[in-house]
Amino acid sequence: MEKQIIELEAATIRFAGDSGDGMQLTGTQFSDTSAGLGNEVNTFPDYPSEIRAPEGTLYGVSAYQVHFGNRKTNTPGDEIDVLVAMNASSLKVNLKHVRKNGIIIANKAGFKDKNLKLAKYEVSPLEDGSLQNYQVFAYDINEMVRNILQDSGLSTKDVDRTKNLFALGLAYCLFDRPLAATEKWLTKKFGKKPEILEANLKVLREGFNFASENQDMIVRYHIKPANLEKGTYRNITGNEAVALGLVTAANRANMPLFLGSYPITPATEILHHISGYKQYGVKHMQMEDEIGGITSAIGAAYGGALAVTTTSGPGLSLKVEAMGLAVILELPLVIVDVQRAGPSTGLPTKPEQSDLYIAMWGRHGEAPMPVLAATSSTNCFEMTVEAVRLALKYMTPVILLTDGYLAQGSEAWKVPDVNTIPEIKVNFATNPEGFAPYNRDPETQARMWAIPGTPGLEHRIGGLEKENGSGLVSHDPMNHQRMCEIREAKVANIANDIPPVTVDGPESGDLLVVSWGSTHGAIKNALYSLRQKGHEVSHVSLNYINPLPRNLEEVMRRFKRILVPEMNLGQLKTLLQAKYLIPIIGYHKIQGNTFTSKEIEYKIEQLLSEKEN
Amino acid sequence: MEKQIIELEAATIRFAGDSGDGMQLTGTQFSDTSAGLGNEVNTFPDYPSEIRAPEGTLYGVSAYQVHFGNRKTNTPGDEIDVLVAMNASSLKVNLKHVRKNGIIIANKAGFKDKNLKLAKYEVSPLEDGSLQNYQVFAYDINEMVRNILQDSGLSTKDVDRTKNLFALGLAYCLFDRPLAATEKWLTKKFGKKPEILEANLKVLREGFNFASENQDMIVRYHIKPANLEKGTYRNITGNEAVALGLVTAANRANMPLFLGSYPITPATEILHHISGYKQYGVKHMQMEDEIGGITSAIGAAYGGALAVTTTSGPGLSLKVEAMGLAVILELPLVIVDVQRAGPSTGLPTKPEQSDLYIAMWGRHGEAPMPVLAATSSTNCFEMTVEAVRLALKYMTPVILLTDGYLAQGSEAWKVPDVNTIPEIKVNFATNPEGFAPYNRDPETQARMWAIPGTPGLEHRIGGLEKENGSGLVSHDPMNHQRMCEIREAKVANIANDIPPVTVDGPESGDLLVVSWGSTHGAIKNALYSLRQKGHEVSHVSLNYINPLPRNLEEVMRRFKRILVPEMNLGQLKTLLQAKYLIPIIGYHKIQGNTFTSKEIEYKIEQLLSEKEN
Amino acid sequence: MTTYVDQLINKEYIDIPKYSPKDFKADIDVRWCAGCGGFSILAQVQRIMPDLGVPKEKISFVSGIGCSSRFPYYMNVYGFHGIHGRALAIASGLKVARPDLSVWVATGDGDCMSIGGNHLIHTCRRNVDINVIMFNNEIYSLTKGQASPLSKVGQKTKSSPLGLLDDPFNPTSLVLGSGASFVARGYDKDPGQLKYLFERAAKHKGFAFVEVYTNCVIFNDGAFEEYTRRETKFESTIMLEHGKPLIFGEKHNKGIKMDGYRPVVVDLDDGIHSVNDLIVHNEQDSTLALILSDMSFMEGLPRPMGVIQAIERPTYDEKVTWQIEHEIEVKGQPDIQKLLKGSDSWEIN
Amino acid sequence: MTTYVDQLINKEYIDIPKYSPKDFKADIDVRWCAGCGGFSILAQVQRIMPDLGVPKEKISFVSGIGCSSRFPYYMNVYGFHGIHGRALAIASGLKVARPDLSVWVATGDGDCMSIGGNHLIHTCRRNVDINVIMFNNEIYSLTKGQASPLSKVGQKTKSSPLGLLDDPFNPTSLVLGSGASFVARGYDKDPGQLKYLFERAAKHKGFAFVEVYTNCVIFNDGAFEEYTRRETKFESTIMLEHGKPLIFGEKHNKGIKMDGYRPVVVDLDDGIHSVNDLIVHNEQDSTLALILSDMSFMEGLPRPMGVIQAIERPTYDEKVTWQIEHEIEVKGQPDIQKLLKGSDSWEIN
Ligand SMILES: Cc1ncc(C[n+]2csc(CCOP(=O)(O)OP(=O)(O)O)c2C)c(N)n1
Ligand SMILES: Cc1ncc(C[n+]2csc(CCOP(=O)(O)OP(=O)(O)O)c2C)c(N)n1
Ligand code: SF4
Ligand code: SF4
Ligand SMILES: [Mg+2]
Ligand SMILES: [Mg+2]
Repeated sequence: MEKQIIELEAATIRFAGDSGDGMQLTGTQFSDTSAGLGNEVNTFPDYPSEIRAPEGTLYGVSAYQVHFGNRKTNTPGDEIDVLVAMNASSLKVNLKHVRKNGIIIANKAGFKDKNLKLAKYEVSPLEDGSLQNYQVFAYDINEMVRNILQDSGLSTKDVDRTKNLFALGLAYCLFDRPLAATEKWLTKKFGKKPEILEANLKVLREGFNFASENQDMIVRYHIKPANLEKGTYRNITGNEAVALGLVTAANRANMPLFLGSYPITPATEILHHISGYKQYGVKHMQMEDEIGGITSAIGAAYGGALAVTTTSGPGLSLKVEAMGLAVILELPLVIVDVQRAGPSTGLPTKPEQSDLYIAMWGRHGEAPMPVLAATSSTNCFEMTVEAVRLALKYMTPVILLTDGYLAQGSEAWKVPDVNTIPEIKVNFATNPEGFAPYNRDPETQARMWAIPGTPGLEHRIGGLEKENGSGLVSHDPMNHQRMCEIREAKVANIANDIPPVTVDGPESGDLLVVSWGSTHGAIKNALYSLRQKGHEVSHVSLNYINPLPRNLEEVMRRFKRILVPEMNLGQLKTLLQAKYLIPIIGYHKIQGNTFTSKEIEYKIEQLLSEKEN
Repeated sequence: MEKQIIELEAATIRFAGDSGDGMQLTGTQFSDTSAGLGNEVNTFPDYPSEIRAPEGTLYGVSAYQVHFGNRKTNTPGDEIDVLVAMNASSLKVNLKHVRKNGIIIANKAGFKDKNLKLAKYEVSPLEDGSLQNYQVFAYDINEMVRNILQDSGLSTKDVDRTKNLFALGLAYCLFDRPLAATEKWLTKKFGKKPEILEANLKVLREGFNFASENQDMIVRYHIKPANLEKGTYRNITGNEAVALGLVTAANRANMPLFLGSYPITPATEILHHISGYKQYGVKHMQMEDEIGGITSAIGAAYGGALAVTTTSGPGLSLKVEAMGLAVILELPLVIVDVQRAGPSTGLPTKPEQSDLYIAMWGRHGEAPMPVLAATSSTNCFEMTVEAVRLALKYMTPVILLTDGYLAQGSEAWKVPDVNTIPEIKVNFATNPEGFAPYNRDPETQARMWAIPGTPGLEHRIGGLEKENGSGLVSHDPMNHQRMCEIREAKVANIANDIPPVTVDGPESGDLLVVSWGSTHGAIKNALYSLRQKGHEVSHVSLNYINPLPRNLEEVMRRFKRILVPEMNLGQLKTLLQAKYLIPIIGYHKIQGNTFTSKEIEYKIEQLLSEKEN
Repeated sequence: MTTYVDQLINKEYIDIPKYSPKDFKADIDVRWCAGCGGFSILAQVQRIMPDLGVPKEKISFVSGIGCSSRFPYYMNVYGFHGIHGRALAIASGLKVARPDLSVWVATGDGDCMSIGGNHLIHTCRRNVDINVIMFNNEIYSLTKGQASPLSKVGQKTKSSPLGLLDDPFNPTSLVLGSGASFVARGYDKDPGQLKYLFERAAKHKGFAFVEVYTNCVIFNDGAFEEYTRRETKFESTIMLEHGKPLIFGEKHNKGIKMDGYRPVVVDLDDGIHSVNDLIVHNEQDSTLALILSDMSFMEGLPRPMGVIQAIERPTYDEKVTWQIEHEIEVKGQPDIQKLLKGSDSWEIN
Repeated sequence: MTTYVDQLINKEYIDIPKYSPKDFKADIDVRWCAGCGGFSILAQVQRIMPDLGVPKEKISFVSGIGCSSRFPYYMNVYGFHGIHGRALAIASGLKVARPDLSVWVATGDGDCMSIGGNHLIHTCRRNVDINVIMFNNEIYSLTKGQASPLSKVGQKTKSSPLGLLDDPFNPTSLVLGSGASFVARGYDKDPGQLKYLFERAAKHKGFAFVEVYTNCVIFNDGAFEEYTRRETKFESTIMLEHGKPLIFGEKHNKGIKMDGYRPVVVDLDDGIHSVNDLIVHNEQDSTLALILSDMSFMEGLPRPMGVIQAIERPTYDEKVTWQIEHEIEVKGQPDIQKLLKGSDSWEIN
């Protein structure tokens, strides 16, 4: 049967089902296969905050979305081209994101009366015509896999568990992808259980075959490989990128790594990864609380380790006092904050960009600190290395902001050659002659770092104000003013050591979009689409928030209007207005999820049209 | 012998000596006597951070300064008219603040070789001519009191201890003040030890007599009573004013008061006072740490108490997480932060205004909170009552900022009639009909307050985002946006419930000084002096920082230039620029002490002359 | 003028409605995993509520964060889902402000003993009259499986994939060492005993701590199997009963006696030992409580279940009330105006 | 490539200089009040330093905030004056990062047991090899006289002017209940014993906790008089010695025996009791340690001084090192490039 092949630049597929339906695994396989074919890939897992929500409920839906294409995908995609819905609740929850005319593959077995009731449907949406704007393919997948495996000897429970692979096979066929990678993965996973392996492979292939022979499903989508640089690639989440960034930076600095941390969603995976790196000499302590996390790290920094603490909002709030200690001690320390929706416990599994205020200003006294932000899951790696570089070079705590969206989403990542990453030089003081712990490097203003074990450099430091140079406790008024100014200038001076911003789009004009952190991707996609429509809009994406890049003000002044979309109520806006006195148009979405490209696009079009009036 | 009487508007005397010399007591007596005469009075104690620093050392100097006059004194005074120096170190440390031609009364017994060495003098300043710009009166007070009390039968130690009273007597004579108040006080204090009482009275009187008969000391200063309103007056420190404000506000709200706290300088006295008020039904818990302090208060607020927590910088940093909880719970809570010099432990006994950032922005997530600031020791009382009013009316945590300078300094205070302080109305929910904990008052947006023990209103609240109205946990995206906006609007809306700013000086013009908190007094005095020189400068003093008074922007726009002097590196400046995009001239003193009036005066003159060029 | 709070505090109840356990069920789905040990605790708490002798509106549950800390949502009384680790401080403030309330805390082993450790030990010491149920599943469940301070050495968890290095607390020793007045232990699979322990905790005037071995089917399934499975539990646990000798074993043929200062197991059938040699449990003996708690973690000795200690002493919250009453008695009714005036005022006329 | 830190960790010392106590005095005035108990502690610490067998640069003192926490400034070794309550967490990170260092913590009763309580109990549990000297003056001194968690019930302090309501901790019970491996108590006025206890703490591999009764002449003068004054100390204290029976009294005529599970005082001259009835101290018996610690706060019983418990078990910091060594042994030398590549990479050509 002849299939109709449609070439696409990019597409988004979402696998959705019950928590127990294996959707995370299915999505990961689809993503890996696509990436292996040379596509650009962005993914996002979306699961309930309950550990195991009751079966079939609306709040128990678990989903995994994959955006893949022959050009930079930037986000996990806002509109779903293909939704795989394993039950009624997963359809209900996700339908609003499916594009008009999009494809819905539904497992009829998940649309029984019980399921409909839990999903709060009166009538089955598969039957009441409400899906007429979509291409719906509904099959009883449970029945199909039972048929396929009727002779397998497996229990019904085991048989039913394979249904996600049937759906995956179907999806592979639809997008014209080979089964090989998943077959290989299954073989590795179930190598020791041949019956299970056999059954899984069979179901996967039958899913593929069913689709290829099916009369209704005549469309096939084809997405060419992206024009990727040669090299080794892997998928990586933001959290893993941070963990790897830390080990890599420690290696480049030739220093031992120490992590003091306490579990908290969505930052915990950094701790998970690091705790497995013992082979790399990495030490970690899961402390009793976040205060212990950061203070143990400060102790380790004092001892000469590359010290790190990782957390999310509530934990960051608890670290505030100790962050001030790190500032006055002028010890290097990296604080990673994976932002989630607040205030307080808020929406703990949802991303937000609302910790900028606390990162900038959340300490008693004058306690300035560099603040960096990662803009994508893979960028987490680079910014982590950068945070380490600045901390060590300037003897200062540094905050790196990521968020739940970057942390748990993944992207294809070109694995860097470690040796191409610049070395980070650390100069420990060793010479007693003229040594004083607060003598400073004339260029960076970094103080000397003398660590216990170094003969002749015994000295005392602490949280009291100290005399510049000697480091002795000092109550001298002018010294305090001077030290406050030095600490501020030291951080401000970093502006000379970071790249100036680059403008994506015309260098001047009517509208400049300034973003920070993870809104990057949605804005990039919006601009792509706007340019195709002939609009010239420019974009600056910030990785550095304190200090701001030195050319930012000048760049901003070249535009008539500045739009700052943020997942908060205007935190970067406050900062930019305070610094540059340039009025900012804020665009504030605080809904526990990121902007869609469409939202940004729409907002910009609105602004452009206002202009025209 | 005829004395030369000089009439003064105001004068400043500073009693300085060793920690053990009783200077705090001496100063307090002088202040009480002056206040009792109807003078305006401001005082400031200045003692070492060590508990008992070694005798005679520079860092062991303890001092007490009294500024008194026939007009509002506003500050403890920046230039010292009369310095009482009980030893060499106390002269060394304080000399720089004595005005040209000022009087120095020195106790020669404190200028022996040992003292000079400890004070790091090569030669005695009493002998090397270095004090020629001052009127120096040096006597061996130790010897004099030994003579006076040679028949008293007291031990030398006890005799020596009276020397501060000799100095006090001298000072009383110099300023033409009666001894009666101090005599009364001594009688009360030593009623049970007649020999000691007798000796003290005798020394006090002999000090007075010595001065009145002394040939050298021919000048007498005379300061008329101020034009004070009729009424009952007392001296009050800022910390006691806060404590009394809390009890008073609880009375006016007809609510039980609960304080959860942890000791920290310079806030601890609030706890000390409150812990003595058991008779007033006040409950307090000294918790294990600051987190316990605030969370116990939140628990008490949940139970229907007027709940308060008090602290200083490091403690505020620790409370950050729980402050966010109070925001999302929308429970009333008063957080008093007595600011001290940071970052970290910093200069723990010195004042600073550097907790504005953390008060405004120091919480993860969007967690807005009203921020108030007291401008003088007595104003602490009013702003405390105001903080309680706003917390209860708007169901919100409120931060009140004072500082170590206001907290420990004292002013004469006209004791208010409790019944003239407006009642604070609190409406607890009692009706189960249609009850939901996040139903809101349409005007204030305050949610309903239903407390345990109320039948039929059983409900659950917590730190997770909740549905507006029902208060049920909600992950709905639009609800989260709405709740964040409501919480922000609720606080912003308070602008309509607070007084607009008033301008001291012309309503428009070249230069407006905007201040917040304790810089108030020095600015007032500077403007007084500038006006006498014919300069027209205006001043706005802020008690409300979040929200800012609704007419502030408009007022600021009526001036060409805005000067904001702050004891930090520009925190209010950041806020004002971010809000109004009006450029601010910052004047930043961060030296562990306040601005002197002279510094402000000089700065303003400089600005005015720049203008003229 | 009495305040509204005073009115609530002093309200007298003539007859409290006859409740059934259902009256304490909140109208909301319980969102724990099927098979979670929490269900058993919830059921027993709901069962004892009707007989507390306390009107429903006077009961408050406070919690921190964790699977276990969702508990208050499931109880149809006043509930406060706090922040991680702070339940006991919140509850302390609540109880001191409102001594009329029956205050309960539901907490996890992480919430209570990791981040909340400081509030725990100080609340024990102060003896604030709060009933604490610690859901011990020896894991952080809500955050999906990291080690808790009660996890076992060597345990592989998400945050200790190569084996946990930390030695765990002995939780009952920790609270006894901190001055807890009532300490007990039960487990999810013995609902009858749980009910008894919760009743005892409720009756105890003062701080009451009940540790409950609570199976987490997802992240630490079977952690307590040895103590809860029919095949092993008789040998691995011992049920404490006040005034009764320490006998255990499926056939009741083993006992615990003191050997010097150490408890040891003896065989009652060995012809040498008899019941008279055995330790007789005494809930009011603080030293014995320490010994029994310490024994919990000793190799070869059974783990004591039941009430380890129950010694009443004045509670913090009642002392606060007494001090206020005493002050008013001694100094008279408060006069705010006098307080404001202070002792060193003067008049300007 | 070995790191600088590795070089320090692995540096071998052929001969350590012969130090005298003076070498450990920092060139700075000690800013405690004349008569402060802290001086005695400082002197004894400086006395034992030369014989630790550790080069000076390998010694680090960490503290929190308080009068006592000024300690590191007075020692001419590496010093870290931290923030209030966090000394043990800072020290834990330091010791784990730098197992080659001799890490000491100087802390007050408030710093250690109030705000620092959580880090204290967890450091005990983990058995990080740190030596802690807790200056117990039963008061907050630096902040001028508020109650600490070790202040006495009824005590009038600045924050309890009407009498303190809180029951105090029994500090040795708290740390024993938390799993401390070495626990001892001494007092400022017995420098000889202090020296011995500090030496023992230094030698103990693992967490060592020494409580020192430290007189604060300003804010709580005489708090420990009963235990330190010549006239009363023999009756009110008992000096523990490993392997020796518990005898005390000016005339050595009183002893402690077990009565059931409780310690009681017996008169050795009563013709009924003899030394053989008495408890024999055993530093390695964890149950006995609990009994002795509990006895400290019992009416009518003398307060034990000396080493209450000294039981070694693997330390946290050495386990961290072992785990790393083991991983390298099993998995080979680290290869960062391999780690970055992960297990599911693909090639684009
Ligand atoms: C300040 C803070 N730190 C960390 C967290 C993340 N967190 C939530 S629950 C939890 C541990 C839960 O363990 P436990 O108390 O044993 O409860 P369980 O889920 O096992 O019942 C953690 C670390 C948080 N919410 N807040
Ligand atoms: C976070 C924080 N809270 C409170 C304080 C104030 N503070 C400093 S020392 C201290 C208590 C000191 O008591 P203790 O530890 O017993 O030491 P001591 O002075 O008695 O030796 C307090 C409450 C602080 N510095 N930081
Ligand atoms: S994850 Fe564990 S503790 Fe949490 S609800 Fe499920 S079974 Fe219970
Ligand atoms: S106040 Fe007390 S503890 Fe502090 S130095 Fe003086 S005597 Fe020592
Ligand atoms: Mg748990
Ligand atoms: Mg103390």
